[in-house]
Amino acid sequence: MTGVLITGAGFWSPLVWLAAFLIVLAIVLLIRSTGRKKFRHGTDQTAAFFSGNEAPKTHVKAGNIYWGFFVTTGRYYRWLRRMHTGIVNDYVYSFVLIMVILLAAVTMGGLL
Amino acid sequence: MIDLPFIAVIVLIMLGISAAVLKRNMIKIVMGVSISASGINLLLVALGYREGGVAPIFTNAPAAQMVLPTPQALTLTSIVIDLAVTAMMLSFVILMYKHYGSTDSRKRRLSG
Amino acid sequence: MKRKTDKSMDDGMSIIVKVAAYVLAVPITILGLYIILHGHLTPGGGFPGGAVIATLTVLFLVAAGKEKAKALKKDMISFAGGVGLVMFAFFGFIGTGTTFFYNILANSGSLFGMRIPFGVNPGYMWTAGVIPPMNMAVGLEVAASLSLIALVMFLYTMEDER
Amino acid sequence: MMAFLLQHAPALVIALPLVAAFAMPMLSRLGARAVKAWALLALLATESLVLLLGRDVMSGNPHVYALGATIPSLTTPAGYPIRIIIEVDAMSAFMAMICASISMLVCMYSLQYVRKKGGQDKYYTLLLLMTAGMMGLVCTGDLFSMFVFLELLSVSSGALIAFHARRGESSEAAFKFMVVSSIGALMVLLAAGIFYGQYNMLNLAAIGGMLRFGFLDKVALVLLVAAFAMKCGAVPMHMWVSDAYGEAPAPVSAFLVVASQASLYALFRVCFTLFGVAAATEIMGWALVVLGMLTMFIGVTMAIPQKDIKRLMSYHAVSQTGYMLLGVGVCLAVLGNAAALGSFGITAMQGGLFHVVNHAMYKGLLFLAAGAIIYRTGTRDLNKLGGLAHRMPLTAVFFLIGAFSISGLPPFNGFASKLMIYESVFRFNPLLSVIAMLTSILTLASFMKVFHSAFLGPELPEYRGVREMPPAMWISMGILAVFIMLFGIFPDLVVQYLVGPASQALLDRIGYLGGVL
Repeated sequence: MTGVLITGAGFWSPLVWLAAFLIVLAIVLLIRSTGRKKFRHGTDQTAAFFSGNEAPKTHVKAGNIYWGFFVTTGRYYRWLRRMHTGIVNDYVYSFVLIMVILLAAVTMGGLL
Repeated sequence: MIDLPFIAVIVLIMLGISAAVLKRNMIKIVMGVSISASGINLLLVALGYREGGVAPIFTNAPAAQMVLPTPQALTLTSIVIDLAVTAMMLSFVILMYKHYGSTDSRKRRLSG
Repeated sequence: MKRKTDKSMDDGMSIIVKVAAYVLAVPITILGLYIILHGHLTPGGGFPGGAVIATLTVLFLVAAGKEKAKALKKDMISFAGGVGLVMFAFFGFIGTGTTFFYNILANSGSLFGMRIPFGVNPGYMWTAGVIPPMNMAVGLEVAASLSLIALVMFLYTMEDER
Repeated sequence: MMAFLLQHAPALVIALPLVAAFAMPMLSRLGARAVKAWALLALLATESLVLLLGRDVMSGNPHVYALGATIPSLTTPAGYPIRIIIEVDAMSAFMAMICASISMLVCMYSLQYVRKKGGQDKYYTLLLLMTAGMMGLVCTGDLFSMFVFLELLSVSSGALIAFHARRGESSEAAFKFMVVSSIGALMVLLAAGIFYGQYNMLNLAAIGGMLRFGFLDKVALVLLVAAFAMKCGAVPMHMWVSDAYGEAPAPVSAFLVVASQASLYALFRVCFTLFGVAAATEIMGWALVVLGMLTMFIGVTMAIPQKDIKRLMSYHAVSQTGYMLLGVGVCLAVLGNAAALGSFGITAMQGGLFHVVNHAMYKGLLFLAAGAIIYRTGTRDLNKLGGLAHRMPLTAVFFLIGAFSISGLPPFNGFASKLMIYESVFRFNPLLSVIAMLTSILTLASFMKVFHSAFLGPELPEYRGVREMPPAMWISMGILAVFIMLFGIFPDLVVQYLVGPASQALLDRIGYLGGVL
């Protein structure tokens, strides 16, 4: 059947997905259109709620996003930073290391 | 005695790679890569040797079995490529020296 | 990284070195051309011969100094390299009637197309088909490119010290 | 004429970009316009030749071409293969099509992106040389030519990474790239030497036919696998990737992604065709799977905290390579087991190969979008960006398409290939599948960070004068976006006509050997 990709355990049909997406979209638009009457631009309805104060027009910078994630995974990231030194000697060293590990695996694997 | 070139090959390659791993001076790293390349060129030339064979030069050649000139062709190609690579790396070292004022591989700006 | 100006290199080295370099220029050129032209007969060919000719540029740069080196036109050298490469590719393409890189001139009796008599021979120049022209093209290209590399690196490092 | 072109296409697809690059120093005297027209024309011609060749090869008709022989198919005039032999089977054609298409789009994008005075001819020369190197790497049937083209690729991409040489960082990245890639290429040459010493052959098919798999062959296998895994950026040999992709000009980064895919092709070719079942495939397959898992996870976790937009994307390029290694590694691990191979091995490989083409497209689109941001704002620091969607809505849309695709959201193409990998790998080992899904989630999280910090938010005063990108840039990005959508909506056709033959060709070791011998 066209439009169906067999993916090992199941199948994936983008056309069916698109049809479902469009139906859901239509329902959403239908529901949205019923509420349009009460909506007015430029009033408090469109403003962000900020404890009753004027919402500040700021932008969260990239460095502050996912702050909590980095706090919880701090130890992992310190380990990663130690690994990524940026020194060219370490690059060559890791290449040699992988070569040695693979060689050990392949030759020992033959013996087992 | 036939193994002597191959021992030299292994020594040269190890020497070159250990220079690339251990030396902090970037010019010495380039030298290490060049030494490794020379080791591999030596391997290719050594592989081309056949006992009792004649060098594959047609001019003034005695009427005997000639060796196949493939390893020599490979060596020449590899020398040419090595020259290009060395020239490239040295010009990058020159540029980095101009910007950073040092040829130390640990003085880097890209890391993490 | 600013260094003290070293004016002594601007005009090159002493007159003795200059004269020696100019005298050496002739045998170096001849050796290079010999290696290129006999590439199909003796070990050598386009790359070694071109490299020998490129040492001429290096010799000139060292002997004559920075001011004279500026007279060498980078554009012209790179143009010559391009000519060499296109010539090489052309000799590859003319065989395409049969296969790419087919040696169309060999044993044809025309230019470089002499048949080689079997056995011990003193080395016949007009043999080997498209290989000698390809050697010449490669020789031109390598001489030009290596000269360009040496020239650019020389000028760049000299600039650095100003 | 058509038949003539088709017959000589395997040699011409390599020779055409090479000759175009050779002629560039002469053409540069005619000015920048001539240089650009010539480069685009050469790449268009290459692309059409590759498509012509690919259509023929995909219909089950592999091409073998011996350079300099009296007839192109005369590979063994004396009973053993001599001369440089180019062998294009469906896998090679698949990769060649990806390389040619992306190179053409990158060239089109560069027409307006690259503004450096006096460097135009050099830029396009190097771009053409890179294309030639890639074409040679994926089409050759000879271990030594593989080394030569790998070095051609490394040298030209090294020069392109350092194209903006007035920044010290780009020279540094190029230096690191050159050191590691030349050592990797030397290991390939060493392996070629080991094979030549044992079998007196350099042809892949001939070596594959005579393979005894003694100790030296194992050493050669390890050298080749380590070198090509390093060139495609497998963790822990991936550090050069973030430097090189991050510092190169944006179109070059998009092209370097394809260069890594070409190395990946070489890795697969070595594992499946050169060694096949004879090798310790279970161990090698597990090695690839473990490398793939590490690559996936460490790549994506390193990407999240990055503040440089291109460095972030280059860590994602590392992470996505892990999916391909995983899919194909699973297939390699079950290669000796016919039942497992039939039930999920082939699907895993198809997923991996499908991901190759998808990755080349969406990663290209993302890098080009990053290039558009850098082109207009002049900064690549995410902390300084913000509110660009007000001024560059088209870039924002293209970026979102790429971001959704790389995170595997339906109905984009990344979802189809990732689904194939998840479901087939789940039957091999469920844990691997779970980690792969986690990686996808983290990818989405990190791209939402980029989208939020670069495009959303109030308009910043310093970017008030920013305009939408020029036409050549959005046309090339638009083509990529359209193909991403099409591949997402019709994944079954892609798998049937492109990926399926390629995976069949990779598994059909006897067919590859028989093409030459």
